[in-house]
Amino acid sequence: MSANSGGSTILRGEVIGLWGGCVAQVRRELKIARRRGGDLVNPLMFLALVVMLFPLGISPEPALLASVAPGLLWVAALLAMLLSLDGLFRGDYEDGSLEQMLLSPLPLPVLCLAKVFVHWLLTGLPLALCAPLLGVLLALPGAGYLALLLSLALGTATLSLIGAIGAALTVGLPRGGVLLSLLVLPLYIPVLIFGAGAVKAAIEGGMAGPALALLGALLALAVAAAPFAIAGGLRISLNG
Amino acid sequence: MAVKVSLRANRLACERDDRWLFRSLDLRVEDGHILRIEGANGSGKTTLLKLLTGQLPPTEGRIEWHGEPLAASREAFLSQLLYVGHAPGVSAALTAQENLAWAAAMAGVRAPDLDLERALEAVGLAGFEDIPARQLSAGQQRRVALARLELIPRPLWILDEPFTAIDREGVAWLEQRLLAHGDAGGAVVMTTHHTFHANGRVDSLLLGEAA
Amino acid sequence: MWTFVHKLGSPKWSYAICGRLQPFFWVAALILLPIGTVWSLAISPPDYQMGDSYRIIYVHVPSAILAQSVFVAMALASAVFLIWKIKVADMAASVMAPFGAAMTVLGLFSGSLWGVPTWGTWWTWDARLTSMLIQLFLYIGVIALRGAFGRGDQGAKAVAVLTLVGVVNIPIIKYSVVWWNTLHQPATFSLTERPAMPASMWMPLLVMVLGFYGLFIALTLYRLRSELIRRESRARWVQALAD
Amino acid sequence: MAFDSFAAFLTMGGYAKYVWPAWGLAVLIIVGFILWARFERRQLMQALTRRQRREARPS
Repeated sequence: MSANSGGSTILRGEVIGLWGGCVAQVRRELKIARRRGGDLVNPLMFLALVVMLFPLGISPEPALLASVAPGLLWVAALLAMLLSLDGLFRGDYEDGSLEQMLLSPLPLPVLCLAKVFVHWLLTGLPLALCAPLLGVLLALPGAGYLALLLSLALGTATLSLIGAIGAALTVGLPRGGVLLSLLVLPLYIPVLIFGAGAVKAAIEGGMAGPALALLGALLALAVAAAPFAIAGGLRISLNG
Repeated sequence: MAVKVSLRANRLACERDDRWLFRSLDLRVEDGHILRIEGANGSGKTTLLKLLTGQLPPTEGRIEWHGEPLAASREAFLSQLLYVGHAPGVSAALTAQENLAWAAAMAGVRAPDLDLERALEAVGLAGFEDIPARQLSAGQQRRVALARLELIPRPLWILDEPFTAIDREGVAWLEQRLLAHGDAGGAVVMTTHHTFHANGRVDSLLLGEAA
Repeated sequence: MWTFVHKLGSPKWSYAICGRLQPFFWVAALILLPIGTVWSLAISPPDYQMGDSYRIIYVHVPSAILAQSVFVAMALASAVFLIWKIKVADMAASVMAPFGAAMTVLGLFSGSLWGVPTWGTWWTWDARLTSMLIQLFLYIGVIALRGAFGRGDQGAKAVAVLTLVGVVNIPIIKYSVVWWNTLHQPATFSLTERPAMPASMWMPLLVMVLGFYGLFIALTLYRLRSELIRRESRARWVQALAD
Repeated sequence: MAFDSFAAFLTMGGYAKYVWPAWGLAVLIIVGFILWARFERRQLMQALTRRQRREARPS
């Protein structure tokens, strides 16, 4: 080790500001996800497997499958989101990175929002993009595809935000996984209702617009309020 | 020269889970101070650091940063603070350099690659820039965390057990680094059982006498 | 004002206040509930449409109202705890949760029983029953989270945040369930959304609702005192109680 | 009075098997909570006095 005995530091301390902090946070999360790899594929595999189970468990009859497809795809995507949540803060909690985030002069809710954004980008968005493919397996009528894609893209963002609250509250608990589902699933119900409702409405020749607008409203509310609850949850989990 | 560090705690008391960890604790940290907090396990060392970094509100008493209550000057305080915790804050999936770059960003300062390399070199990790942290030993991960001391300019350092997991050479370096920081007008607060060679330079605070 | 809030927050004072208020609510509950019971079961006239089966609403409606009120009360206590760091508020919230959950179960059970003669089925996905089922899971979540953390300040804060998140979500859940319900089965015949009741029917209902509230408050005060004893068991005033 | 006889009261106009269980659970919950609260208090006080006796006697 070389002795920098002058007591001075290398950097002069040029401030990067909030946006720079967010960009750094997003880039870090993307890098970690890329190195781990599995995080990106696992929810998609889960979705595909669950969707495959239903025709085997219920009936392969197209008419029947078509009638349950919107709800089925939505429930499966919701569960896939839920599964991916458990690890959202766990790694950062264990290695002490979360502590550094808490002690950053940058506002914690915004840093959390950046983290949740990456979670959605790598989990929710791929699910939304793949769900139409699986819709083919379930004989989803043609009018439903666009609504399915849009409702999932909007809805999974809300799911990420709400789920992150639960993940933040349970990150310090030894077996938080099951508890996390118990806390989060009741809060997911409105998103499920409006999401599946949008697809159903589109299939039945109605307008998917109102349901999508409601999903958008939920997302707006979640973006405005959830980061503060997530930040509060993390502070409690770390500091008691 | 303006005073850089002025952290005062008056009649501090902390109650956790219906148990008093300490009561009426007075403490002053100013430019050039190096303060070592000692105490048995469970005497509230880490909790005291959480109070001093503004993570937990004290049950009684007040903490002031430049005469203002800590809670009111949060952002100003945190932009003068460098904290290295018990866990190093080094992500296993990232390389040494990426970890350090992120730490600088969280501190809110810009860090060019060249400076990151120089900081890693200063903690003896030259050539390890692109090695993922999971392949580094515990001591090397610790050094990645301590490279923040070299890199990020902050007058107040608060360190939780900084001497754990590093070898003898690292301990000597860290001791020098802490003293140099104090001589340059910075301040250090740390929990440790390590005894300094230049012991006269270091103030000590013993927790848990009452218990 | 400030000193008053903190005085109220002091365990010893809270214990005394709860003790002084308690008898009024016990008396109210123990007078109102028997009167309400006799009135609603035996005196009020049978419904022209549903006959005597409608007497279930004298259990169903109070429990449904309590199921919601208790959660709101828990959320208020949680907010007080988080903002002013008054531990008594958290104790109150912790003591209320099981009663709220029990009221939700009672609401579900009575609603389900009422469904058999009315809809011919034990369970129907009617908007009120569905959101009550969700409410039950919210209660279970709160109780489970507290159980997972054990006693301690950390768990108390986590539960308070969850309760507040839950209470923000309850109206959204309700609205979404009603929206979903009208989408799937328009115009169901609901237990409580009925044309105006005559006074002979709603008066005993009012008595029952007030009786349930009285019981809830009395029980909360009583159990809050127990909780105070438990958490402050080292304090001198608690030691004096045992003598 | 809505009923002519006690027997009529018990049959609840044919709805006995729906009305009585609902009320039964209500009574069960109310009485159960009161008894539980009292039991809990008694346990606490017992533990308290036991500890006092334990700590009063230096062993």
